[in-house]
Amino acid sequence: MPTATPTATELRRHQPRFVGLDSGHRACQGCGEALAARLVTEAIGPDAIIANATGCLEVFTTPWPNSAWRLPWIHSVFENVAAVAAGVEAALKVQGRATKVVAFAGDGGTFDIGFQALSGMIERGHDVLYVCFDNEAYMNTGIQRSSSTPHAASTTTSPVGRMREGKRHLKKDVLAIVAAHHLPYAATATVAYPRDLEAKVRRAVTTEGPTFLQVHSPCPLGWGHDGALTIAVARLAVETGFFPVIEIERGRVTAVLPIREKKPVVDYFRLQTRFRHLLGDDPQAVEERAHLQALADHNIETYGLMAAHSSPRDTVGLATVHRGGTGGGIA
Amino acid sequence: MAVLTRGADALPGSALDFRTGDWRDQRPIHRHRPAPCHHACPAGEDPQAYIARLDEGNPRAAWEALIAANPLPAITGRVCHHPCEDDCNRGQFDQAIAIHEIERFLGDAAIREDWPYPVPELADDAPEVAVVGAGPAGLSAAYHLRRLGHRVALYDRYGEAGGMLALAIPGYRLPRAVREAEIDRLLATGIDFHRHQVLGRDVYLDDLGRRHGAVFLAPGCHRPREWSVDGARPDDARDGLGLLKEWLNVGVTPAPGKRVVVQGGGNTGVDIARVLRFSGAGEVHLVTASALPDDESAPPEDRMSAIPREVAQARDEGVIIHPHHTLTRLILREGRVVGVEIAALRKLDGDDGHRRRVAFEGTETVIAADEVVPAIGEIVDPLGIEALIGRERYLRADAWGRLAEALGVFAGGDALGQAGTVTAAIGDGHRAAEAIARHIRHEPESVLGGGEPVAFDDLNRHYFDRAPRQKATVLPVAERDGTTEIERGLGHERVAAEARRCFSCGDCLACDNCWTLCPDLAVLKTRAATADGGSYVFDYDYCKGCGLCAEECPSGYIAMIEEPTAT
Amino acid sequence: MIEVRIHGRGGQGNVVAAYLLAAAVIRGGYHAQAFPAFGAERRGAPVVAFVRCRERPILRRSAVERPNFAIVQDPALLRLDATLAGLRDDGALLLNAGREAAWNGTSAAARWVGLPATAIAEETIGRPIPNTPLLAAFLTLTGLVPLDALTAVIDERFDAAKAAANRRAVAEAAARVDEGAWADLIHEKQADRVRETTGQGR
Amino acid sequence: MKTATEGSQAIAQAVTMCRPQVVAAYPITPQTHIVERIAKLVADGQAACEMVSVESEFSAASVVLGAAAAGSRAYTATASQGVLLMSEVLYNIAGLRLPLVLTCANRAVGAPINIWNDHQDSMAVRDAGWVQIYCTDNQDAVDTTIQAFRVAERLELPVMVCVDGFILTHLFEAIDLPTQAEVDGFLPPYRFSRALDPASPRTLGTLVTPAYFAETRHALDAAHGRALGEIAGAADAWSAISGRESAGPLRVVGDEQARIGVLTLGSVFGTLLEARDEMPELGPLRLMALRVFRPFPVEALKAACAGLSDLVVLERALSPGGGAIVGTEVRAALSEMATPPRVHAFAAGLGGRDIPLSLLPRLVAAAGAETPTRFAIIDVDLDKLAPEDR
Repeated sequence: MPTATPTATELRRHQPRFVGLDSGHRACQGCGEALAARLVTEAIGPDAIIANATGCLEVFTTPWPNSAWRLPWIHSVFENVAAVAAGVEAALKVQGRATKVVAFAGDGGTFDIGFQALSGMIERGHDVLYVCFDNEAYMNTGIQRSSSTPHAASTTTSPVGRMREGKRHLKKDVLAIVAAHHLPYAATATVAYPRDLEAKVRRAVTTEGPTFLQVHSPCPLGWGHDGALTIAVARLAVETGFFPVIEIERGRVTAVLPIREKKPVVDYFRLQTRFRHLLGDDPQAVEERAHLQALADHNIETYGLMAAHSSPRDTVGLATVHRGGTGGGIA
Repeated sequence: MAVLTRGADALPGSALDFRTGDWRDQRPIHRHRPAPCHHACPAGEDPQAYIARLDEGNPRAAWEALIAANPLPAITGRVCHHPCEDDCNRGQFDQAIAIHEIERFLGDAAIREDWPYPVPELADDAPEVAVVGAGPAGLSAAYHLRRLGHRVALYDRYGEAGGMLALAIPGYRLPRAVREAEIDRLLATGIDFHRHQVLGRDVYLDDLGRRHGAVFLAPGCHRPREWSVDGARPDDARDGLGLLKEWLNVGVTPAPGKRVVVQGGGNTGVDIARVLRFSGAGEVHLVTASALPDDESAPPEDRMSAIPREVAQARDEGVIIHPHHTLTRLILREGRVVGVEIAALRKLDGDDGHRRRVAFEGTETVIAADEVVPAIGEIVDPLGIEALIGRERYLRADAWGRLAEALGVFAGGDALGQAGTVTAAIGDGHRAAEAIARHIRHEPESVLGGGEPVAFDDLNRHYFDRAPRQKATVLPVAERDGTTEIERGLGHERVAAEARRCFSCGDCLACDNCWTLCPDLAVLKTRAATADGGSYVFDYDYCKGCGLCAEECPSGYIAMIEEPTAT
Repeated sequence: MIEVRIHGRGGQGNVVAAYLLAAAVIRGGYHAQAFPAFGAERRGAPVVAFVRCRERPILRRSAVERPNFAIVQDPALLRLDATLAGLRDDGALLLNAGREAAWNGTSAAARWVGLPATAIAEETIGRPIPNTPLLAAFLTLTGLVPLDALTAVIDERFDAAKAAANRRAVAEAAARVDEGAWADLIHEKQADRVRETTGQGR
Repeated sequence: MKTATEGSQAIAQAVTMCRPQVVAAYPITPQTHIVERIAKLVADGQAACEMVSVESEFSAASVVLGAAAAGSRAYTATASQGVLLMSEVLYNIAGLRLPLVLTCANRAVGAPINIWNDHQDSMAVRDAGWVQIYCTDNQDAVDTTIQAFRVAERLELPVMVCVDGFILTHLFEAIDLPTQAEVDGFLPPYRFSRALDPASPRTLGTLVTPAYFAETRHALDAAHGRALGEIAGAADAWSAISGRESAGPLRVVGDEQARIGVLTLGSVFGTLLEARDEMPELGPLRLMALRVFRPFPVEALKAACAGLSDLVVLERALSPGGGAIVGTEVRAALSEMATPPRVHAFAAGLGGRDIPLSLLPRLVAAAGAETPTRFAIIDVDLDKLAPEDR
């Protein structure tokens, strides 16, 4: 029998999960980065300090006097988040506090302008979890290409034209570069598989020393898809092999998220206007499609992404839901 | 006016002051839609609902949800042809949920645990209704009327309740003990059962009408159809149903050593054929104009109406089936059958639009036989209702069971000459009971229908993993004796596993997807049952209406609707 | 004001020599400052460092243009004009003469003294670092401050073993030069003010 | 008790006596001796702080920013290009109102690359919101460094202590180093009111729209307004402990009768003082060292210039196309006086060029010029330039 339903305000106080990033932030509808940041902070828990690089996440969460954060949080500038985090960590070390330090940045702040500070932070062995929310372009400034933008994707600075089919260059393999620092733990994850993401965050925060997480976070605005399809798009990135989900320890690949049913990359492209120009029959489009399919196949081969048989943590098994869900005790 | 803090610092969670709900042009809502199994059930059961309760670990709540529609689950779990499973969305994914096994399990559990039927105390001035016929339709009507607070007088011509369940369904399908236990528990809810009361002989319709607020007629069909092959008829002809009743209730062994031909592809025909095998008939042929149940080449309406697994078992037991054939001639010697001539037959569309049966010349075959048993159905015995039925073979009523001819008189079950199944009869009884209650309270009639069922494509199948359907163990042919139940059902473990396979079409699976995937934390989890019965509420102060939750809802329970302009 | 310019090669401890001298002079009750000629020179290149001292506090941060004394740690540096440039005609030169034949003076300095500082260092310290012997010789010649001011500074700066070795070097060098031979130059300089401050004769 | 030591060593000693918890630095001439010394003190266990050897000045500034925000006393040092590489973060630190101390071993800014002293580097970030103090000698550098932490932490403003590269950092002389007890008595442990802490999870570094940005800038300027009082207070308090003269924002030496004044910044002040002593024939002079350049001590300056007919401003930087930096600000400040002195603005000693005692007579002569010099590089040798470049 329906008893009186508690008001949302009452319910908010009793949700059976830690809230690090709360409602009222100003991300776009269906923002993958907002979702990723929410999931990551939930997994980190309350004893942490966040340093955040300049970018969408920083802007939409902290227009003064409103902050959507419930963890201590600091933003300095675009390219120094790893160093700021290192400073916080150094301070906590001297103060003898065990609070975890986490750095948040987008792909621009990680692959490009902030990379030197990131490399230095890892090399010096700071006990910091660095999370890169990878939405594959400079979204905060209006969709300019970054070194994370996939090959042939269209952005305002890698536009499609008579002479060009979007970005001419390849997506930088930042995980491999980071892994070359021989750090204890580095991994990719995606919003399409929240349980995998949360497990990796927990793994990283309990690991001593620098750890790195690259979270594939669709941007409905920049990728040109409906906000409702954020998960569907992210899922296809994995199922096509376009975005390999792997774990690297001390430079060695130790685990992958296997694909049970491989999808062609065009399935991924169809949902996004940034790849729309690749769907035609003109020779360049055909060639680029083949090129991108080859890149995805290369990922699958390189990391052995095809699941031999249905494993409980492959692209299907990992997402399986059951009545009662995963959310623990109910408020 | 806000006062600037040093360094423009902000307080945790202060963004809650900023209501992003204003951005919304569409909003998610929880919208329950009938699951295909619910939509398909003639008895109006909602298997999705009771499977959910079972999956939650509450079998009693599951049983109560079940008997809100059908008070005889232990029986129907065994004898129903379960169209619910034919429509189950899971069937398009891997295999349908074994709903009848779950239904049967719950029915048996209720008997074993003696869970009482939830019925209200009778008020002194409770209206009284007469129900004629204690078959599935009558029992269903009686129970639902009782549930709705009515006094019920139930009349039947036989000494025990159950109608065809008792008369014509052999024990290897429906053990007597199960049938009696469930029906007795049902009658024990406070239904006055009057045995051996034949309408038109012991009780009279107009008299019942006078003494009760309404009358529900469920006399069933007990008069065999006229039968002959090309006008010929053996002197010693026995009708199939009669033979079955005799064997079931008197225990006469009908045909030791004989070679018998049964005509008719319904459940009765198949049961007669099997009974004959069990009682030692040498050879049993079943001739039917329909196709075999598993014959994909034939349109469903052309297939035998008998339950497919029963047909399969019959063949295992040695019954020889001649699908798409008909009897063209009886070969008689001194009025006794020595053989039959059968020929291939198809149902074809005629010029008048009706389908006609065409036997093909030159396909005739002769089968040596000692007896031919027709199982071609029965019609209503008009005794006591001559005024209502006139020259017709069946009673005619609307969807609520109302008879055009007489106000306050309702009818249902086989007597309507429609589906002629147990579950259809139970559905008739249920609907009629509600109509009767409204009739007595002088309330306006309501409309039927629960909306379009959830389609396979309305589900987000990414969240379901393949899992094989649980199969019940079956008694080996050698051990079958005609009374021991052949199907053994599923144990608790395997029923639970089966329940876990349910997609929960159109209802909340409480899987946490919406709660986990909302970028705006606008989905909140709650224990208190919500107005819409779900486990989550949408916080429209912050929901931006992106539609992610609806897109990722596995069970199609979340719909996006245009944002209401005025709130 | 007394200004000393020490010449050496990058890596020879030239700046250290200047700091040691200044420290010793301060210990002896003077005000002093020492600083290198800041440059981008690398190991082996000619380098110079300066020491200033007097009884009053020294506030100036300007360069030393016309030193009273030049201490040259490597005779080969004499081939460069810069080595003796600006040295006052009435100044003096202390030269690490090495083992080989002594250098036949020039007009650049009225007086000069040669000392086989490298050899002394090798004998006493075991390494060819001529600066300690040269400083000892300089203080012995000028009598600017007592030698023990230098040994005290050495004791402060080096560990026991090194200090002992350096003390031996100090003693050895002091024994090789005439005590007070340049004492007059000191007094002269104290009296003389005008030329120095108005920068005449440049 | 006086110790004969190098300026860098003394500054490093002073810094560690202030018990910083985090020191981050990237090596650059002529700052290296300072951080090398601190690193050694840490290595020898004589300083209990986390020494973070970063990969750039940019990260050095960022690390101390993070450390200060996390509630630790932090310090860094740099020079020249390093200051400019830090500049974005320097603005950020001031905007976040974080207390930090930075030693700038003043050095020219390339191109052409030049490792020697002038003030172009710190002048380039004069608008970043930092307090800037220019030290006249190494004793001043030691005392100012200690006071800087107190000023920074009381105001939640960063302080840049400017010390002439090489001229002071590499100068060996006798310095009075305080005892640890004296410093502890002067400088309480660091408590940051807005520290990052899960117990009270604040958000630092928000986005501020036009609706409030002007107010943030006003608040920063107002904090500098209060800084003069704090600086003076710290100086007096430290003087009471050290026994040395309390150095105000402006050091003034010279008699009341003087009609000519010379104002400068940094180590050249000592040279001018000696020159004045050595040359009585120049007549009465009033010499001033502008120690505190940010906040700009307008009132103190006006008071110090009372009765002057001419003021020569000598600085070690310039704003090409604009001329004098300090000179222009001094001129503007003095214009508030009823009878302001004429201001003659000069630069000298750029890129390490020696400023000899003999410069003073030329400055005094310039003061007597018919028309004041708006700006000139007084020691430039035009003969070294091609005619079209003169």
